[in-house]
Order: sequence, then C-alpha cells, then structure tokens
Amino acid sequence: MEPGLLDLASVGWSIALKLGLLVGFFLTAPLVAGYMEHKVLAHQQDRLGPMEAGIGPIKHGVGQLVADGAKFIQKEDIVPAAADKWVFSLAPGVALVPGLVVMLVLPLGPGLFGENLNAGVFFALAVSSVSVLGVLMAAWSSANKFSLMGGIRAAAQLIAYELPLVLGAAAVVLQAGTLSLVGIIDAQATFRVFDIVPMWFVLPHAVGFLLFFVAALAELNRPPFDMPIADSEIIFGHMTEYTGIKYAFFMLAEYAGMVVLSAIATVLFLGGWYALPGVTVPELINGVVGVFGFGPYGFHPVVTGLLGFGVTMGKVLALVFVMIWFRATFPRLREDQLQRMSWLILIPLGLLNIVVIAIAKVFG
Amino acid sequence: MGLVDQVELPRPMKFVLNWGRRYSLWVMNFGLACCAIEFIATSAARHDFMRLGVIPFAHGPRQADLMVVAGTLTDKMAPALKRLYDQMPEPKYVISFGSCSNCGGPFWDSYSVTKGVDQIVPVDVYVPGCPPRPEALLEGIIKLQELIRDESLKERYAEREARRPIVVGGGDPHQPAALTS
Amino acid sequence: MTDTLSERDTGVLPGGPGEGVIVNVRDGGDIVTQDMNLNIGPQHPATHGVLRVVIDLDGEKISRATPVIGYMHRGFEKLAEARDYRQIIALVNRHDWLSAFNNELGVCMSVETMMEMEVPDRAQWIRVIMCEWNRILNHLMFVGSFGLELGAITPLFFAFREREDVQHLMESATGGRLHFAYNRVGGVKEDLPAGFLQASTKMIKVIRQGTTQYRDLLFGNEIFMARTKGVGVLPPDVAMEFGVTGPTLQATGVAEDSRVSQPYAKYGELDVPVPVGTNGDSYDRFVMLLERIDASTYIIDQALEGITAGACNVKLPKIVKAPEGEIYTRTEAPLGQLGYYLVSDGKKNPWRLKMRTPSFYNVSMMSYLLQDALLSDMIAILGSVFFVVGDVDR
Amino acid sequence: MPKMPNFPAPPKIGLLKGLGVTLKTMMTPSTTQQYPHVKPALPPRSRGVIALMEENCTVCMLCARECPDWCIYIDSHKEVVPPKEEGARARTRNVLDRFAIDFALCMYCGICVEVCPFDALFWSPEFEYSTYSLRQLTHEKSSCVSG
Amino acid sequence: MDLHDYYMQYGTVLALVIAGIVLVAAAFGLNRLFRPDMKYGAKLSTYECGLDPVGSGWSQTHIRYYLFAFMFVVFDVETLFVFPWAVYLGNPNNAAPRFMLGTMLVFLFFVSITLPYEWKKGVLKWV
Repeated sequence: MEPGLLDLASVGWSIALKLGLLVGFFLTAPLVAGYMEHKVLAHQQDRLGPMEAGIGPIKHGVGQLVADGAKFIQKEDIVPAAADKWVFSLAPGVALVPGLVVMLVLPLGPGLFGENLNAGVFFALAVSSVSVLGVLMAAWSSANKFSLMGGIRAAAQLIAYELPLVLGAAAVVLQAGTLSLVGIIDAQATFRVFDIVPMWFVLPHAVGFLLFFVAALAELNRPPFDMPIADSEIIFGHMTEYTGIKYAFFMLAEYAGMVVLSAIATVLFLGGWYALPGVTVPELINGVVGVFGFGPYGFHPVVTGLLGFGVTMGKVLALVFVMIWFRATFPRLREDQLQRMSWLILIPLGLLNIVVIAIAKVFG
Repeated sequence: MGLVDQVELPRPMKFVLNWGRRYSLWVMNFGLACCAIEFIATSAARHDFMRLGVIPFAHGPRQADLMVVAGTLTDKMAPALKRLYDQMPEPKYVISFGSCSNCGGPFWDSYSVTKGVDQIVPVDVYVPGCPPRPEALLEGIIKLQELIRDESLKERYAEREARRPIVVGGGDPHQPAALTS
Repeated sequence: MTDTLSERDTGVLPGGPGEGVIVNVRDGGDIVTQDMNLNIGPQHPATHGVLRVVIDLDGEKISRATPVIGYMHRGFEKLAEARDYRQIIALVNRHDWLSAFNNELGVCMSVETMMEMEVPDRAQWIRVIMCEWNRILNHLMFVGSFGLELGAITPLFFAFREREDVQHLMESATGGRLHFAYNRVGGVKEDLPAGFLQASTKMIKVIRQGTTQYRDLLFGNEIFMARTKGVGVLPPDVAMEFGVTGPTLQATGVAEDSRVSQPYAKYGELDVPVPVGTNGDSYDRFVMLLERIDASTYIIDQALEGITAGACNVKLPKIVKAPEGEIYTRTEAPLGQLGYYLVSDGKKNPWRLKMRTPSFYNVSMMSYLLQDALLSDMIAILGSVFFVVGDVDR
Repeated sequence: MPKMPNFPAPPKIGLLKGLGVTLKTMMTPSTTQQYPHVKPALPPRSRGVIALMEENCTVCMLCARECPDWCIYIDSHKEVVPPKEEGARARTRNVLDRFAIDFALCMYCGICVEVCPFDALFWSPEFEYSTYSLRQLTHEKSSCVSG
Repeated sequence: MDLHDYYMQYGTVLALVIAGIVLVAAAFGLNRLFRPDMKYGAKLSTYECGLDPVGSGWSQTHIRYYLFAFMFVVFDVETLFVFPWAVYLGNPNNAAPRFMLGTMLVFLFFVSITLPYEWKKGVLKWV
C-alpha cells in the first residue's frame, strides 16, 4: 500500500478519534438499518411506510427515526412500583453497550478498524452475547409476567443459537488459521477453491454461513425467531414495562446488533471490504479502466479506506435486507421447535461441518 | 421533575421537541368493536397511517404516545381502559374514534355502555362516524399533529393538572394506587 | 416463599372484577412450582378486541384456561326491544361487525316470514350477492389476522388490500363500508347502481388473484405448517356437542351449511359447495377460510348470471308490525349458524329478540381446546377458532 | 355456466415461494393512497355527512322521531302567511329555526334520509369534520347545509 | 506483538466501555431534563392487559428446558476446545496435522454420540 499523507493503518488513530468515530458509527448505522426496515417492510407489504417526517426538504420519512429519538428523549420515565429499580434501570445499558464495544474490532475498510485484536472472532462473539444479559435483567426486574415469559424464552434461545453461531465461526477460523478478523479477510483475499478459483468463504462454508445466519437471527430475536418479544403472545417480552429512553435503548441495541452481526458475517464469509474475491475496489476500478486504455490510477489511502467501507456497508446492508425480508415473510416458530431444530439439525450439522473442513484442510 | 412542565422552553427547542412528538406517534390500538376494523384498515396497505409517523408497534401502553379508542366502551371495560391510559407515559394523546367512544352512539340507551370515553380519559381529537372511514381517522391524526405542532407542554400539563379529578381507587392522585400482590 | 405457597394452595386470589382466581401449586419431586396465573386480555394483541382468557401456566404449558366474556356486552337483545323493525336493522349489523349484511338479512327474513311477505326475485339475488361479498370480507379479515398472530405480518396487509376493494364495491351499492344497512323488510333499500355487476365480475378476478397470493405466502410455508398442523385438534363429535358451526365445524369434516341444508333467499337454486377439512386442527380451519372464499366467488359468479330484472323491494305500510307469534330464522353467517328468535306481540317493536350467534359457541369450547396447549399454540388456536367479540357478548 | 375455481395444492418449497411473493410485491408499485395529498374518490351513495336542503323542509319532525339515536334537534315556530288573494284564509306555515344533528351520536344508518317525505335530507360524501371538542360535533343548520 | 501493544489494545476496549457508559448516562441525563414527571393513578402498576395483576410477577414456574441448559454448558465448553485447535491446525509450523485431526475426531465423536443418547432418553423435548 502506498504511504499517504495520513496512513491510518500505520500511524494509528488517537484513542479519542477512534472513540468519536465509533460512537458516531454506532449512533448512525442503526438508524440506517431502522429506516431500511421501515421502508423495505412497507414496500414488501404493498404500502409506503413513513413519508411525512422529513429532514428539511427531503421527505420520504428520512426523519422518522430522528423524530422517534426526539420523542423518546422527552418521554416520561416509568419504573413500575413492583420492579427491582436498580436492575430495571441498568438493563438497557447492559443491552446497549456490548453493541458499541463489538464495533471496536469490526474491520469496516482497509485500515479502517478500531483495533485488530488477535482474538477478534472470539471477542466479537463473546461480547455480542453479553447483551442477552441485559435482556434477562430486564425480564426479571420488571416483575411482569409477560416479561418473565420473555426472559425465560430469551434464555432458552441463548441455549439454542449460541452453539450453531460459534460452530459456524469455528469452521472459518479453522480455514483461515487465525482468530483475527483482519486476518480472516486477508485469508479470504488469497483463498482459492481447488487452488484456482478465488472465492470468499461463503462457498466452501455454505453450511457454516447458513448456521451463522440462522443463529444470528435467533440471537437478535428477529423473525422467524422472535419468540422472546412475540407481540401477539407476550406483548413485548422483556420490553413490556419499558418506556421512553430506556425502551429506545433496547431498540437501538436491536438494530445495532443487526448491523454488528451482519458485519461479522460479512467479515467471516463475504470477504469484508473486497469488492470481488481477492480484488479491492481500486484494483477493480483500475482493471475496468485498463480495458479502455486508461490508468492505472493511484488512490489515496483515505479514499481506499472509504471505498472499502462502502463495500463493507453494502454487504452489511444486504444482509440486513435479508433479515427484514424474512420478517416480512415468515411466521414465527415455537420455542420448542427452535430447540429441536437447533439440537437435531444445526448442531450436528455444525460439528459435521468442522470435521469436513478439517479433513479438507489437512488432506486437501 | 423535568424542565418542560416547569418552564416555557425557547422557541427553536420547542419546535424540535414538538416536531419529534408530532411525527413519532406510537399508537396503541385500543380496538374494542367495529371501529377497530376500520382502524386496522387505516394501518393497512391502502391508507397506511405509518406515512404520517403513526407507528403501530406499541403493543402495550408503556411505549405508546397515542391511544386510539376505537369502539364501544362498556362499563366492564372502562376500568381497564382507564388503567391502560394511566400506564402510558406522558406526554400522551387520545383520539376518540367513532360514535360509540364519542358518546355512546347507537348504544346511547344501553345499560352497560359507557357513554363517551371522555368521561374517564381526556380526549384530544374526536373523529365522528359509525364507523368513520379510514380517511377520517387520517384527518383526525393530522388535526392532532397540528395540535402538537402548536402546543406548549407547560400549558398542556397545567391544564391536565386541573383536569385530573378522576382517581381510580381513591387516595392521593400523585401516589401510585395500592398494588395487589 | 413456602409459607405463602401453602397459604395460596387452596386460596382464592383477587382477579378482575367479580372473578376469583385459584392458584395451583405443583409438587414435582423435590421442586415445588407454582402455576403462573395470567390474564390474556381484555387488552391484548391476540384476542381480537376484548376477549379475556384467564390461563394457568405451568411453564409454557396451559394447565387451565377460562374464557371470560362480557367486556363487549352492549345489551343488543334488550335494545332491540326498544327499536322498531326499521331501526333494528341498523342495530343488529353491529353485533358481528364483520358480517353486517348477514345479520341484517336474518332479521329481515324473520319479519318477512311472519308477515308472509313475498320478496321480489331481484332483491333475493341482490341479497345472495351481498351476503357472499360480506362473507369474503369477513374471511379476508381472519386470513390476515391469523397470519399476523403467528408473526407473519404481511398477509394482513395483502388481505386488507383486497378488503378495501370489496368494501368500495359494497359502498357503491349500500353507502356503508362496514355497516351496510342495505336490507329492508321486503327487499333491499334501493336497486344496485349502474355498473355494479360488471364491477363484481372484475372483483372476483381480483379476489382469486389475492387468494393465490396468500396461498403462496403462507400455505406451503414450513414454519406455518409446523405452527398449525396438529394444533388445537377438534374432534367432530366434540364440536357438535359444543354447538360449533361454520368453518370451525366444517374443518372437522362435517359438511353442515345452512345454505344447503335449509336454503334461504336464492341459495336453493345455486350450487353451493361446502368445503370440509379432515383433521379439525388450526391448519384445516385456516384452509376452510380460503376454500370458502373460493366457494363464495363461485356463488357470486352463478348469481351474476342468474340475476333477474324487476323490483327490488315491496311497498310497506307506514309502520311495519310483525303479527303476533314467534319465529326462529337461521342463516349461514360467515362464522357459522346465526339464528334470530323473534317473538312479537303485534306491536311495532319485537317483544323479544334472542340471538343465537356463532361466535359464542366457538368461544365456549376454548377451555377444551386450550387445555394442555402451549402458550404459543394458544395464539394459533385463538386465531383459528373464528369469533368476533361483539358476537360473543352481544 | 361458471366453474368452481379449483383449489391449488400448497406450493412445494413454501419458504422460498413466500420470499418470492414479498420480493415481487416490493418491485411493484404500492397501492397506498396518500390521503392528505390525494383525496379519495367516494361513490355517490357514500354516507359521509347528512346535509339539509332547507327550502324542502316542512318541519314534519319525521326524521327526529325515526332516528334510533335521537340525534336530530329541530326547533321551529309557526308563521302566519298572509293570503295571496283578497279574502282568502291566511295560512300558517312552519318555519325552521334550528336544525342540528349531533354527529357524535349519529350512527349513520340513513333512516332520517329515507323517511324524509320531501327529500330535504340527503347524504353528502364528506368525512373531514373531526374536532377538538365534542360540542363542535353538533352541526347546526348552517353547517349542515352543504352541497 | 509485544505486551505494550496488548495492553494498548485492551485499553481501547476499556475506554470504549467507558464511552458507552457515558453515552448512556448522558442520554439519561438529557431525558431527565426534558421529561415530565407525573406519577398518579395506576401509572406505576404492573401491566397485565389492563387488569389488576394477579399474584406476583415473580412466580416459581417449571422451566422444562433446564436439561437443555446443562447440555448447552457441556457443548459450549467443548466448542471452546475447538478454537485453539482450529487456529493451529492449518499453521505451516504444525508438525503433525494428521495426528491433531485424528485426536479431534475422536473427541468430537465422543461429544456427538451424546446427542442420539439424549434423543433416546427423551430429553430433547420441551414439554
């Protein structure tokens, strides 16, 4: 990589800049996902979704979630008399902060990541499941029966999805030989199927990707696995008693979780910031213009980083889109059906997947 | 104690806050009778009140900003409605949708019907009809949004404070009612 | 907690107004658990309004369920005694708000039979057409809400898209979207507007397209099948004992339909298909809805061919008075058999109007169906045993 | 002779089929009517608001009596009309003072319109009259008269 | 990678956690400033579909899936073993990859035969 004026990767960002950018990303990315949910859901249901709330002259409901935020900030805060006050108030924070912390290790573009921890996969998976703790705290402390049911279901769901999620990721780690998320992206850049065809891990790890995606849906309580917050059964699950800003935090945590898990899936299976397998955006541009006899052009590292960020976000939003698409289409499963699916299909499949990948790795 | 119900906020701030409340009306469907069907029709594809920022995702009272009482309120149901209204966090709005909830409508001479939901909760907008057509609800929502756009929360609360004579279970209105456990 | 547990073992806890709640304590080996007593409703997203079901939960399993009704009791039968026959029409279409036209028809037929009135042919045809459109409206609502309760939100929006069109069609003839008030004693209020029959033909196509779409969206869906097949199985004999009628009964395999067994209006001249299910589970009940929509479009198709020109009502005396006597009229409302028992003492308003509403009987077997079901299954059962709360409570 | 539509078997791979339906819907324009910007086209029989053609009203009170909700208020006084010809008897005539319909109570059944012997009442498909206060829903003569 | 970098990295993690807490606290503070506070009537009562809640919200119910929970712990620990093995298996410095593979296969075999056993025992049922 050519050294630029500001080589982000080698100079390293100051901590304050990092934190600022991460918090900014954390506060905007879920809004994008939320807006997308509103609009995609609406159009898939033959309607329009938010239209009137706009920012200035831009309509089409772009201001909907901003308005939601402005409203939640001025809503009364109610702690039910029967609730456990401290746990009740802490729970939204516990659910929210892990989403922010995971973003530290997400490689969003070349050189565009908070920290390249060498146990990145482990860190990301471990921290992102902490938010379930917030759900359980909320469920228990509300002293509401619907919340309690939601909590019991959320705990059951944790049991069901955690293993497929980890097994799906473990196979990728096995393939890449590293736990670092950046390392996994690099491994995908050089990976060749049968030593010829460059390909992301999604193809050899189709089973793993499936496991990971299904488990991610369950972790996020997204349909068809939204039993813990099933509105027609238990009102809102653990969020039943939450008002105003605390409730908003749970929602923010949900959408941040969607972005985070989609980003992890992008990194593990979809080649991160590479536009095509093994080809970055600048290389792609130079390749295309090269056909017409131009170039090759040099790109500033900041531009490269931003282009890579764009590619990553494109893939992330595509996964988010699929999640929303599922929500529009599928009814929800029953809790015992999720358990059965997990223990009888997903987990044996995950173990088998690891064995097959390991054999291919050693003998292939 | 907050700021909004104590002091009159400066105009730009008030504008932003009112704008937020105006376009983010999470609605609790208090579907009781016939009008509930027209309420659902308003939320459905043809009319889609989500365009106006009315989001029907609040399944319980805690997340709701707006309660649309759609249908006949019976005396047996009235305490539940009152309680659910109480459980909504401030600032909250009520639309009375249809003749039954306006003042009893076709059941004006029934022994078991509450003649008007405004007897137990303060109503902001009355939508006439039996049942009103979905566009009428949309018009009511727009009326409510105009009201929110121009309102001052301080005045609203002062007025609410004055209009709060109804207490379920008696006792100090500022204290929570005795909880059964 | 143990001391309070033993205290509550047989104790009665205060429930809602007037209902006591008994708490079960289970001793499963060395673990003592307590049944969670839960009110589903009156305000709950799954109860179609204000039905209240008090359930005892053992974990997620329902050990006992009691439907509590009366939250929508509006005193229809009493109010009807204070209304004359013209006003009753506008009143009765509100008890089952999803099948207003069928309700009106029952009352009108009662009065007509008592007065031995000859209803013109065209009016009869119009009634058949409107009844079937209303049936489609009703079933579309349940198609949508059943999907919604199982977590699939989209069918509701699709169903309401078609509903909106049908409502527009009916509004063009009757002036009302929900409460049509189109029937009159001796016929219908006024003739159909120009172009109604052509619009109906077009609408049949739209409905058939729509049902295809719901089928594609839900029917083959593995999750949907897993949630509904074998859930809430209702044996035919139990259904008969509870007095269940309509699609809920047909799903158990009993081909009972008043339109066939006791034809009224012009149904005797038409081919009325009665779909039946096999297992009587939630899935079958849902299938019934769509098959009945198909059947209704077929009936409308036939009626559009058969409709004759002529008058559509008869000249009435200034004050309609049913002669002294009593009559029971049964019609096939969308949710099942709807009966009006009308007792008249010769005055301009009925002495007594007793309603036999299908929803009441459907709800009455809720305790049976919910016994030992899971909480999630309860939603599938509540959504597939078709009832309208106003029709239960009257 | 029309044919009974045959009932198709459930699609095979239902999950994918369902995804196809929603995706296809997303690609087609939606059916939503944007109400405040687009006014609905209502059929002429639509029961929106009851309007009074004052010159037809003879204050016969039939509508008020037949109304199931008793939501029509009529006040009138008698007026003596001088005879047109010399020596003929002077006639008395009912003059409408107040005609009000409480639309908060009205059940929109149309009985009043139907019983009116002189077609003074008629339906007008207007529906935009929600209010901030219940009082304003009682439409007096001036606001009843429309169209 | 030396120890300094290691501490720096996890120092950032800590800083981010603190930033998150500050974010939450700031939002709560802002909310406190702007929110009305009017507790009256039944506002603080527990939501139960609009009725008086029956009994306590904390009842001792039978959680039938506790056996799943035990199994989950077993399997989760097992997957923990997989990770270090997985990282090192494909390493070029790995002297005996086939031996490693063989041992892991044995391990996975013993872990996965528990599943049919549990199935036979009827543990994998919810109710």
